[in-house]
Amino acid sequence: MSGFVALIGRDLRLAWRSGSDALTLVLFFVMVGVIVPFAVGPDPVLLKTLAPGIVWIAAFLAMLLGLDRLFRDDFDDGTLMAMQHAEAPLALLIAAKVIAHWLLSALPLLIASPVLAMLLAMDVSTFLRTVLSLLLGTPALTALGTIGGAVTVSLRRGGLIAPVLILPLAVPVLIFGVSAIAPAMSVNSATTALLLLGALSLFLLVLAPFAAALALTVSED
Amino acid sequence: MSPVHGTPEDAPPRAIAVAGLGIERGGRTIIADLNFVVPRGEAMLLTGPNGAGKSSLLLALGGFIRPLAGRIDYVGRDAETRPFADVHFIGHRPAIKPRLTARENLQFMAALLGGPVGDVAAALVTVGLSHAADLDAGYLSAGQTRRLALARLLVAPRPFWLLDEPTAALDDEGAGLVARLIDAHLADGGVVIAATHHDLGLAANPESLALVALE
Amino acid sequence: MSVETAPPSTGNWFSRLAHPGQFMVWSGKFVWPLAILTTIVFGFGLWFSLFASPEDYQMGDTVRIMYVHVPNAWLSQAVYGLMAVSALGTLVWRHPMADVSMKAAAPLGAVFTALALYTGSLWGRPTWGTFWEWDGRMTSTLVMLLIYLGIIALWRAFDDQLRAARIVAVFTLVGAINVPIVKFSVDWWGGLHQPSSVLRSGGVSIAPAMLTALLTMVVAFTLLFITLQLVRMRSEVRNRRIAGLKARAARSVR
Amino acid sequence: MIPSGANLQFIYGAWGGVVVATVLLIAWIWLEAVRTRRAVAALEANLPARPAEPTA
Repeated sequence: MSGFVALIGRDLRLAWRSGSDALTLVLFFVMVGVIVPFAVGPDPVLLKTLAPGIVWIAAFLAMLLGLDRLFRDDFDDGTLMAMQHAEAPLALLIAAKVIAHWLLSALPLLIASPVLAMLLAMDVSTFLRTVLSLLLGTPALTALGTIGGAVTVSLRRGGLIAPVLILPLAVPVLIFGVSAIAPAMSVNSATTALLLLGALSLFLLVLAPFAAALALTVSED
Repeated sequence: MSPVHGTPEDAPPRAIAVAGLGIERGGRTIIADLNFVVPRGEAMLLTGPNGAGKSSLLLALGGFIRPLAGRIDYVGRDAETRPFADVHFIGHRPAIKPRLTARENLQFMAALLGGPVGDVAAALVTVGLSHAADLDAGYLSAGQTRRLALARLLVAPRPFWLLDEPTAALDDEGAGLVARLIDAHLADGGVVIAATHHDLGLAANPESLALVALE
Repeated sequence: MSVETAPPSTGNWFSRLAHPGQFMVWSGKFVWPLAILTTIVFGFGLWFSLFASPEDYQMGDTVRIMYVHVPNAWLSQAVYGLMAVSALGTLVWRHPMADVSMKAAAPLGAVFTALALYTGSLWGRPTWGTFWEWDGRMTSTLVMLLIYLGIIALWRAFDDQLRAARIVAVFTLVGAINVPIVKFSVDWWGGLHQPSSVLRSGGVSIAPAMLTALLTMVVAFTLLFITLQLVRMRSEVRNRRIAGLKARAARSVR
Repeated sequence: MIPSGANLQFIYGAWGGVVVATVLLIAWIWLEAVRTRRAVAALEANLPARPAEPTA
């Protein structure tokens, strides 16, 4: 059990010391939001209707971008082998990695989302619903990202393949996430979307550690 | 976790036994029909040219590679420990994070590898890194990083040791440290299998298995 | 690599002057005088901009936001210019202090750019009705902020700050070439969609008293930047000394 | 005269924001200077026997 806590603590401390990973992720998230008006024009009314979709796509891509670094460092410096010989089962350690990854990628995005909301002229109620749906949806993205990261860790050029691999699996998260906010949806279908999103997250959070553990043990050194 | 310090007389049998072991790497069979037993309190040195399969054998013993054929048995492994939670595998990569201090690295390893809470400070003193305990590990030299990796053996006592060239990047004084660590572990009834290019200078002369590069 | 304190014997006075050890000696003498000078000029600046200058005939007192917006907008460009020159210093003239000044300036540039955005959005708020308007100049300031933050992230991504210096210098120069292009295209894009807003056409008629207030504030903020840059550079030199000392501590006899 | 008129809150908002940000910036840089000065002093104080090679 102590390995579980130690792993989360270590990852948070490492991220705090360098700080560049979290900053890069937030910058990417904001930049995706910033470039959309360049493409579709700055008309606030248009931006307002697109805003939930833009925020979700930005969070979606930013989370997938960050997943390659999940196991890459531990694989390269041999910590992964020590983790396979740890006292706690590998799946439990990976659950710790999922939590640490969520704290280091989804949380910074949530904190940065007001910036995007302002840029895209979102009104407060839509913004609050967006934050809620992001809160429920990002765990699913983290879980899928963990599986993607584990599957591609031993690939020399794994960096690009992982997001492409995981994106199709994450489509339901995007669908439920955006429909939970979209103004066009009636109230109860929006809440259903939100509930489904939560269910999806819970399911994937349980599946990911075991799937990723299997992927790591099978990917022979 | 069976205590390592079982008294010799009634000590439970403990050994690493390999029978008919075959390993293939990159499509090539590099080890075929290998048999040996390393009983409690004994060490075995794997020698042979590069590519003879020393590292691959250790990886197979550590459960990282699935052997082509044959069996690897850890005799004396008690039921409730997880399969490899009683094995220390120290390979070429030290598992050290440059941005953590030496102490933080070791504390993480102690928590990860579990077992009775080994004293991190004492381990740092034994491997001669106490003066650098609060420096980022990135400042350590290759030799010092290797010592930090070896310190893991002290903070989480485990009966079976698999060491891949433990004296790499170490000076004579460092090699002496490795010999002392292994001697102490053997005296405690541990089992050590180490791949090495030169004599480790152990007290009891260990068995040695020369792996020959196949075809 | 620890910082030698003995200056190189050869080389013109400029390279001797800029040697880290020598830099620490002469820069120490400048910090407090500069700080006092900055405070004095700010005193005048505040007096002029808040009290001794008239309202704008159109916007009334809202124009006073200009006195904090323009200096920050000017610094957001000027600091990047300094970073570009420092980048040249690092890559071309191998000036020992160039990458120190480049690294020290990045966060300052980011803060001034962010303040330019903040004050700009508040200044535009009465006319636009929202805090953010995709107006050409404001958007290019936003892109500028993203470039600054990107450079800061790049600095922090490296373990070895000395190797980082040359790589960040290359990116800073590439950035310097592209910033005018970005500004032109964003302004052009802004103009495409927008009736010219007050900010853009500079509809503010500058009365003489306003001009003195504005110039004083610009000078005050610039002095503030120079003082902070000097202090940050000194801290950066010390950071390198710390890294050297730690490396020696690790290697020293047990 | 003290600024007045319709958009008072934006004037104070802008100026207030700038003042607060500048004060925070100065404080952060000041703390950074103090921290590094102390660290250098501490490291130089307990620097063990000077190793043979020059401090090049």
